[in-house]
Amino acid sequence: MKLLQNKVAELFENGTINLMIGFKEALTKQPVPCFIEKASEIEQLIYTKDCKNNLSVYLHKPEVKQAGKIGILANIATLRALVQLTSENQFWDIEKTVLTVNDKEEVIVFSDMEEVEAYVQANFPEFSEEDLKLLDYLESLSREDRWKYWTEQFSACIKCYACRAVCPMCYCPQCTVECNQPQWIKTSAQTTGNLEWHIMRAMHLAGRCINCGECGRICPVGIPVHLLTVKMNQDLFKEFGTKSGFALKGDYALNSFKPDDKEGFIK
Amino acid sequence: MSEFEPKIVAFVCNWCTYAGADLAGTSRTQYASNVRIVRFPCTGRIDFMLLMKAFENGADGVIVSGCHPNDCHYTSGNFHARRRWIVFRSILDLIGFDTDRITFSWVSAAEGKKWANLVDEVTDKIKAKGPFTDLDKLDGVQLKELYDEAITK
Amino acid sequence: MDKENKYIPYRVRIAKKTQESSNIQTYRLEFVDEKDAENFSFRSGQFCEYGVPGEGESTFCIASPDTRKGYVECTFRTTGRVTAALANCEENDIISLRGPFGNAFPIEQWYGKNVVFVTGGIALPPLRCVIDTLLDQREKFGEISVYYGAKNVEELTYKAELEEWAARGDMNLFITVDPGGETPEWKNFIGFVPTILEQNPPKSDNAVAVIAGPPILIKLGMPILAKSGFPNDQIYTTLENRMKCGVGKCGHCTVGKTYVCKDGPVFTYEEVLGMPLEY
Amino acid sequence: MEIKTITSANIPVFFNNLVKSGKVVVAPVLKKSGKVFFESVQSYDQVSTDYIQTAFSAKSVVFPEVEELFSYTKKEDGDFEFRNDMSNVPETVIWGLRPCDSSAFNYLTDFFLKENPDTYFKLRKERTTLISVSCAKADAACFCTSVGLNPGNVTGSDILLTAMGDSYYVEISTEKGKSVIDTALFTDSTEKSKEEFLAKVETKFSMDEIRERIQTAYDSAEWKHESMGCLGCGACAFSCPTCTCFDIQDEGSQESGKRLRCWDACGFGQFTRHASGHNPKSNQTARRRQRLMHKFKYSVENFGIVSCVGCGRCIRVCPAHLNIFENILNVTKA
Repeated sequence: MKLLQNKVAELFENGTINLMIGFKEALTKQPVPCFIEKASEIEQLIYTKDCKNNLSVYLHKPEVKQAGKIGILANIATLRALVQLTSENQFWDIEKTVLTVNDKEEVIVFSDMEEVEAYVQANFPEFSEEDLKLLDYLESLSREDRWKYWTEQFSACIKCYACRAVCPMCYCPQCTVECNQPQWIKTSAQTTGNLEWHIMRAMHLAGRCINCGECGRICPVGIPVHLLTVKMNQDLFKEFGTKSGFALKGDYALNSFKPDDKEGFIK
Repeated sequence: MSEFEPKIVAFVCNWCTYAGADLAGTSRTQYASNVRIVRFPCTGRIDFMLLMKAFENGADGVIVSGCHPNDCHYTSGNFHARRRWIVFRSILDLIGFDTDRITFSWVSAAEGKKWANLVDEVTDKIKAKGPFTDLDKLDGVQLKELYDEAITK
Repeated sequence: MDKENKYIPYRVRIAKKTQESSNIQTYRLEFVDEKDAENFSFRSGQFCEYGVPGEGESTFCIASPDTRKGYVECTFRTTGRVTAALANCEENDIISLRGPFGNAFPIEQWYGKNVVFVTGGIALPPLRCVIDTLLDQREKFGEISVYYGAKNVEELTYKAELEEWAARGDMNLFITVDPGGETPEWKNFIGFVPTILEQNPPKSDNAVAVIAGPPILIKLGMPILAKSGFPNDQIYTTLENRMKCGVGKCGHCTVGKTYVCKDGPVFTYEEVLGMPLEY
Repeated sequence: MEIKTITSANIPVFFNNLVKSGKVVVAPVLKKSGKVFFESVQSYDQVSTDYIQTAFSAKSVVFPEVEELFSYTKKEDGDFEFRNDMSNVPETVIWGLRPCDSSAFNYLTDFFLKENPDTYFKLRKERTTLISVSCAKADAACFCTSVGLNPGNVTGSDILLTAMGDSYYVEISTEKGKSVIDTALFTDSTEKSKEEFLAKVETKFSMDEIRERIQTAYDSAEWKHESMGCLGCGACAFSCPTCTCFDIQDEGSQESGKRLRCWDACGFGQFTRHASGHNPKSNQTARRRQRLMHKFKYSVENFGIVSCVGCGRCIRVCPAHLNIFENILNVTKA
């Protein structure tokens, strides 16, 4: 911890950053995001295996952008998000310094995004086993039971849009759900609209979702919404060999095609 | 009571399938009248939300059709569309939506006969399945219940 | 409003549709149910929720004076889903109306005084209601001055009425368009409303000022009026935040602890100064 | 106030009798996700007893997520017919809400009924009976004692139950409470104090300290830092027992459909946006400030009540774990 704090202190001193986004301890054992604007606050900075939040989402926030030079303490999901977002040209207006702590508890300060890319490719995360187990289970059900499972899940959705808020890939200034001419998605928190909302969100994340699972983890009613995108990521890799958040350059899966893409359902 | 007549919405591209349907018409090919055709510039323009809206507004089945691969008027619209449908279909499948109610097809401007057969086939299939009611009973529950049984340890 | 359930609207028929400009229209609305017409009364400055069932509701001030009974007029610019649906309506169509909501201008307190109106763009309608109320009892007031501006000549609302007012000869009119918005035939002022107001300051003795407009005009205009000698409690404005319910419940229109819909929309500059800058 | 006792063994009997009487009984139920939700239940077996706080409050019983204001049909002559039928709103008992939640109902009642009484809320509230259960446990997010409440306060409840070993201490505050009591099961109370059976909730701050400083807190420079983590979702507002903001939306066609009142949250960027595009609360800092100032200052000015009840839900549910009491302490720092 001391190592990390010293490193960040150094970055503050030599003027590389004037805002550090990291983690601090909180009421529960789950560390929470913290924002360090003064060197005197560095003491609260920690990094553990339980640091789950994908902090890259904050790089879209105007209040954060104002700081100009931003340091970000990234877990692997965050790094992946940073790679994907860079490939989508999202960081043209900020200067950022990326830090991570590796398995050996060494602090790494990346000098550019290429280094991040190399690190991500060397440490590319697998799908979580828990998610895969649940997906397998769902796929073993009959279609009617799957429909029942998901519609009951979505009936609990209250449309708080926390899934959208925590998603680093959901950076559109105006979301489809806010368009009302036409009203694509019903605004009331009722099942049909909820279902459409989650399908729409998954589709708009196709090939872009970096699989951090934040949407499912923070859902206040506990809907495993991330399963939709996990499944999609699996499919995209299987069908087209693409991985999101893997390379700085390259098209995303739905923005590109191969003339010999295979499918078995078009007559 | 009269036989169930399904409502089928067809989203078709302007250059191939629409022309194909036109050909079916001009050559006086008889086919089921259950289909409502919506013409788009290209299959690449057919957003998945349009399909959702069609079902929400009472469609019993949907046909999506456009140019054969390599025939797209805009060179690659149908290739993009194809990838989109692959992903979309798989998500719908995971959710348990009845994907049999959506039929994807390539129908060229010369394939009036294929179009007529396609519509007949889909109409028969949807007739056999009956009206689409999956979305009807979803709304209006006040205190929500989570479905438990599925998440097993 | 006397209805117990404030969410059930009245049904009103569009008796007359006037196209003020390409995207601004004025509707004269008459109640379908005669009982509603009898029960409905309002005062100048109040607003209503106008709606097309299936599309939603929109908030506009009542644009006709409370001295003219039997109908309600509203003027609105087409901007979103609801206003587009309203604009698509034709004469004799029926729409929904809830209201009136909010407080009103204390016009009785202005008897014998000079009244200055400062407004811009689509904010003339809420003041037109007050101006017409005054004109209907012209003898009770001193000088009436109107400073009104819009982006361009096309966007000036109530063009016919502006001409009528000019022809009356008992009003001072300062009509302006933003620089670049004039046409070759334009004879009036060119410049932003606050500039015109500063260059032609109104006399502030025995006078009240009423200002309405986009938030920026209110924010710039009120200090100018105060500087020209109007006491803070003699400068009135009508705020309009986003609103949904109209009865101080939905929370959209709050400015600090104040609900614009039920505590306003009419405020004095003094009251506005006590509020956070959230309008 | 009437005080009685009931044996723990008789609690399920009392509960099941409520169900049998034809009332809808809403009680906390543990879900597989590990969260506890209020839900309509049929028997006491389904009710969770071991929870600190439910994930969501019970406000949806009187102020549902989606309330149908009326339905409309366009007739052939172009005229509309508006229909609003509330007759099927059932008599409901909310069981097991915490004392903080029941006092939230007090605020809701003031808010909805004092000025421009709300027809829908009024009817639902009239048909709702609150049977609260005192807290025996608390966690680090609980702070009811800081806002002038405590784990055993009776405010708002029709009946408050406090578990005392093998019996329950029963405080009946209202006629409505009396009317659901099944006299055979209840005996007059022995004079024990319930205090020792209540959870100890740490006081994070005292309202007395804050009351004065909150007056000028609007201008505090800390707001920006304190709301830096806020991502602008509606989780806090939707889980809050006293948040009342809503949106009105039409669903259906222009021919027929419904006008609905749906929960809305002041944290959403679109919440205050004008049609012109101008947004009076244009950033998350302003929106977060509105939420907190409303709870601790504006509602005191408008209704004389601090509208935060210290249930701690917003802290538990926040994706960024923003902590409301830390925030409020920091912005009122001297």
